[in-house]
Amino acid sequence: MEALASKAKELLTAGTVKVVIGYGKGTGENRRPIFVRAVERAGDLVVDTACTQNLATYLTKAEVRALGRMAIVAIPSTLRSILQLAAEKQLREENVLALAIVDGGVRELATFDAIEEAVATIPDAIGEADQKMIDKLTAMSVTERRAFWAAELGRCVKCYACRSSCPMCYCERCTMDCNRPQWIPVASHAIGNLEYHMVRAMHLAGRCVECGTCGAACPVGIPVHLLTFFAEQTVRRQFGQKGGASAKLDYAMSTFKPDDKETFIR
Amino acid sequence: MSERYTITEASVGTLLQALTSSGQRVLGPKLVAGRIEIAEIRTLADVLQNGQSVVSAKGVVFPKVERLLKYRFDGKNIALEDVEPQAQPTILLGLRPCEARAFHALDVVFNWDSKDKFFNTRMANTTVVGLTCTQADESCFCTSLGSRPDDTQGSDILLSPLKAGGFVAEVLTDKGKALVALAKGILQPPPIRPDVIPPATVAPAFDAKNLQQKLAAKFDSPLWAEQSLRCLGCGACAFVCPTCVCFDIQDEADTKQGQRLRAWDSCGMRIFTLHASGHNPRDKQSQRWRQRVYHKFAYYPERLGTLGCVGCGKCSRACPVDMNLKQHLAQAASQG
Amino acid sequence: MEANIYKPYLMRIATITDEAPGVRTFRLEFADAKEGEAFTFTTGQFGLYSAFGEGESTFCIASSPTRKGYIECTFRETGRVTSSLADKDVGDIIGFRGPYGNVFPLEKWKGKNLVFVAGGIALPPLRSVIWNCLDLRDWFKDITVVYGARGVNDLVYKHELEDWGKRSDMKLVVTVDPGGEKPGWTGKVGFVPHIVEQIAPPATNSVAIVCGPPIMIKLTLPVLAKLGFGKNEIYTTLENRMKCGLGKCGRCNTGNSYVCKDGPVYTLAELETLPAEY
Amino acid sequence: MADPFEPKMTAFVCNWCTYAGADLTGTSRIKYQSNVRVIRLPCTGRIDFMLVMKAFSRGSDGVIISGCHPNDCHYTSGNYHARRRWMVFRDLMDFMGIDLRRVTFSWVSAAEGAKWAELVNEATNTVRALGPYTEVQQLAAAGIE
Repeated sequence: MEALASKAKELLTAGTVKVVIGYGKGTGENRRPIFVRAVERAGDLVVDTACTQNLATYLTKAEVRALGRMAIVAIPSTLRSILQLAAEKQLREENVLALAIVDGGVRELATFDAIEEAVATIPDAIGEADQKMIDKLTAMSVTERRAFWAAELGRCVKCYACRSSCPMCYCERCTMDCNRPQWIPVASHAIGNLEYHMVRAMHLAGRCVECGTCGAACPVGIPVHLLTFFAEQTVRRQFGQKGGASAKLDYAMSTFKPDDKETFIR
Repeated sequence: MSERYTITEASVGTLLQALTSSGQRVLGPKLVAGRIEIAEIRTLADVLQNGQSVVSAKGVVFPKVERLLKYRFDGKNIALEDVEPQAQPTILLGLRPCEARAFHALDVVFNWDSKDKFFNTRMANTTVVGLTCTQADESCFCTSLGSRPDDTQGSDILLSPLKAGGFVAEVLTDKGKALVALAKGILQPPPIRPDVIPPATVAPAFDAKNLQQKLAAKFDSPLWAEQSLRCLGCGACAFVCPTCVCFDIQDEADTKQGQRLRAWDSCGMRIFTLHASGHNPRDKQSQRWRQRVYHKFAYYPERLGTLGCVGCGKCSRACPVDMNLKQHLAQAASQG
Repeated sequence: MEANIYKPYLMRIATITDEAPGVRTFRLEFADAKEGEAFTFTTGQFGLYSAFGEGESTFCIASSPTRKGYIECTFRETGRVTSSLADKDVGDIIGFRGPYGNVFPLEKWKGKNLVFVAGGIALPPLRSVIWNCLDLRDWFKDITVVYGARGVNDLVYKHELEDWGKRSDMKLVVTVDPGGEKPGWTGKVGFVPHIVEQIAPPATNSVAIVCGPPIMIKLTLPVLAKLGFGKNEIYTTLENRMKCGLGKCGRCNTGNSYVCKDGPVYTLAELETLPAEY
Repeated sequence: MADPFEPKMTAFVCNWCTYAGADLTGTSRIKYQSNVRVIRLPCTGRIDFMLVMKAFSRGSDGVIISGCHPNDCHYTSGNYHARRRWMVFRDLMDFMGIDLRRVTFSWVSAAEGAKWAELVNEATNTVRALGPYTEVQQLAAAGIE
């Protein structure tokens, strides 16, 4: 933690960055995103196991970008987000500097290549509980799965916290907000919720960095991250490519191989 | 002077049975899969004495999606069909006093000028049995808004838990009396010196009147941009809120028929005020955050004579980035 | 049984007039004649027009209350509802809720000079009040209308502009932005604020009614102030996004004002007490 | 006695191959089941899973999706893109509880009139045996008070 504070001080003093996006103390034991712009606030930065939110969401926010060059306290998923955002031309190397939290220390990663190298050494398995849940769901009958999601999505109020918290949902105008035609219903009734979450997962297939921030953001506790995890795994399994692995990869869903192998087209 | 009764733990079950068999739905804060939801209360064990539901009970009177109108396409003609809200008689049992007070803030909007029959029908069919809070958390701030954990406002009956088990029931309104009438023989006279569990201690964080005065001069303060820098612009705060009343109206139709629906909406979302032309009167998140604060703490009192907030803290607990309303308001009230 | 405040009147499209590219006027008659007889409104008010299946959209009532038996609305095809409305034919049914909002205080304007300043698609709200004033011509002294649009094609109510131009009891100045003129254009060329400054309508015993795109309003107000119009003598009409029109849905809320209830008509003095969120 | 169940089938087909193929079925006077409503799109690349969802929520019991064989796309690669997308959304729909037995994918060229007839017959028979698909339709009415 001290290492991080002194690193932040160093970067801000030298003017290398204008803001350090990191975690600070929040309500009770919560951690909240903070934006350190003054050297004397560097001590507010906190690093511990409660820092689980992927802060990369802020890297594409106009208000934050307006502050100037950004340093970001990065957990592994944040590093992947940076690469994916870079691959999607949403981020330039000169805009951002990652302060990776590895083995309790801080590593400054100033280039996408350096981040890519670091990411390659980090195991990318999703949490055990999440994998178990996905396995459990895949083992169910389709009727059981339908019932499961109907119950879970029944609580959805379409607050869009999942979308808003996702680092990859940076679109200025989301398809949910387009109404000519109104493709996905606005209201959070059963079909509106199902279609929304299906579209969200589909739009993240091949781009999801599996941070789980969407699921954590859901106020009513719907495991929406399982949908994007599953879509991401589907892409990985079939096309051997995963979101957030490199700043140079093409988006798996906007390309193809003539020999893509499927089993269901007659 | 309100009537008082004692209700023992054992008789709560009998009461629940009496209510259910009279065709009423009993809902209240209940632990469901590790979350507190407003759900059906079947037994005493379901009645949760402490903790706040994630989403408020406002959906009972203002559902997240509700039908306002139906129509059929008939050649060039349209056949309109009026809609009557299907409001099942509902008892909200064990509702927190802050939430009980919230119905007033909804009522002033739905009825300040024209009358909204959808809200009114549902409200008329709802009886609120409040329950004094004996625990609070760091997001609670009812006392900063001139209320307290055992506030009777908004409840038809207020229950206060007794140390020895059971509750003292204070009957406050005609709806409350009607409910008591259903429970004849179940209720007992109150103890002479009721030994209730003391209400929760909630230290005031600011003074609402003072805040309102401060807001008058703070509209252009950089504070709002600073506070909202981490705001994601989602609607979690508004959708869990017991007083947030902003809504959207949406048509859904096929080639034969259609319906007009009302759905919850949030001023924190960018498209809330976005014109079709692309012009947006509140284009920045800081403006939208400021709108949320001002609407509840300045415009509501100025215009409708009541605060648009009850201090329940649900928004703070639901926020994915820990926007703690109490802290932010205290900050606004303490500066300059 | 309480009334459903969200239930619209059914209106039959009686005529459709193409005003400018993407801009149309509907003349609407009540499908139920009895409802039409009971219906009244005052100039300045607006309504929510519905294309069933798509939703509702807010526009002013563009006709004058002195013309009975119908209402008119003029809209530009921009979003989901207006595109659907643009597809409608004569005889089709649309919905209308209203009238909503406050009004232009004509009684207060009695005996005064009136200066109307409008830009582009913002003439429709003023058209209602202009016709209303022309129909009550002896109430007022001089009536001046300054109307500007980007180009000649973008001017709305072209036929009425012709008629107004011929009238001796009013002064009409039509202008188009530089570059928007066409061969044979006899009107002015220049931005609305400049033209207002040029023709300098007298400010004594006068009121100005301004409606147009935000930039036009922003630049016209200082001109009027310079000419001597007081803040209580300048009126405008706001067009915030609305869903209910009833002071409930919260969308048009600006400061402690609901544009749908306290507006859409505001004096400049009133407007200055509100945050600039419109 | 109630009429026996006849499924409503919706087919999303590309303009250049399958639609022409279906045309050939007709001009060749090959008989096939009349349950299918054909919706012609420029290319399979346009076929989004939301079309399938809309079909189901508006009353379809089964959906057929068909276009040009790989390498034959009028727009060179639309069907390759489509295939990739189907490979993902099919799994996702299944994961979210949509009954995939009701969605049939195929390549039918402009010369394969007989294949089209066969495809429609088989898909229709499968769905007829499964019975009406009410689950998504029920969802479409749920959650409104």
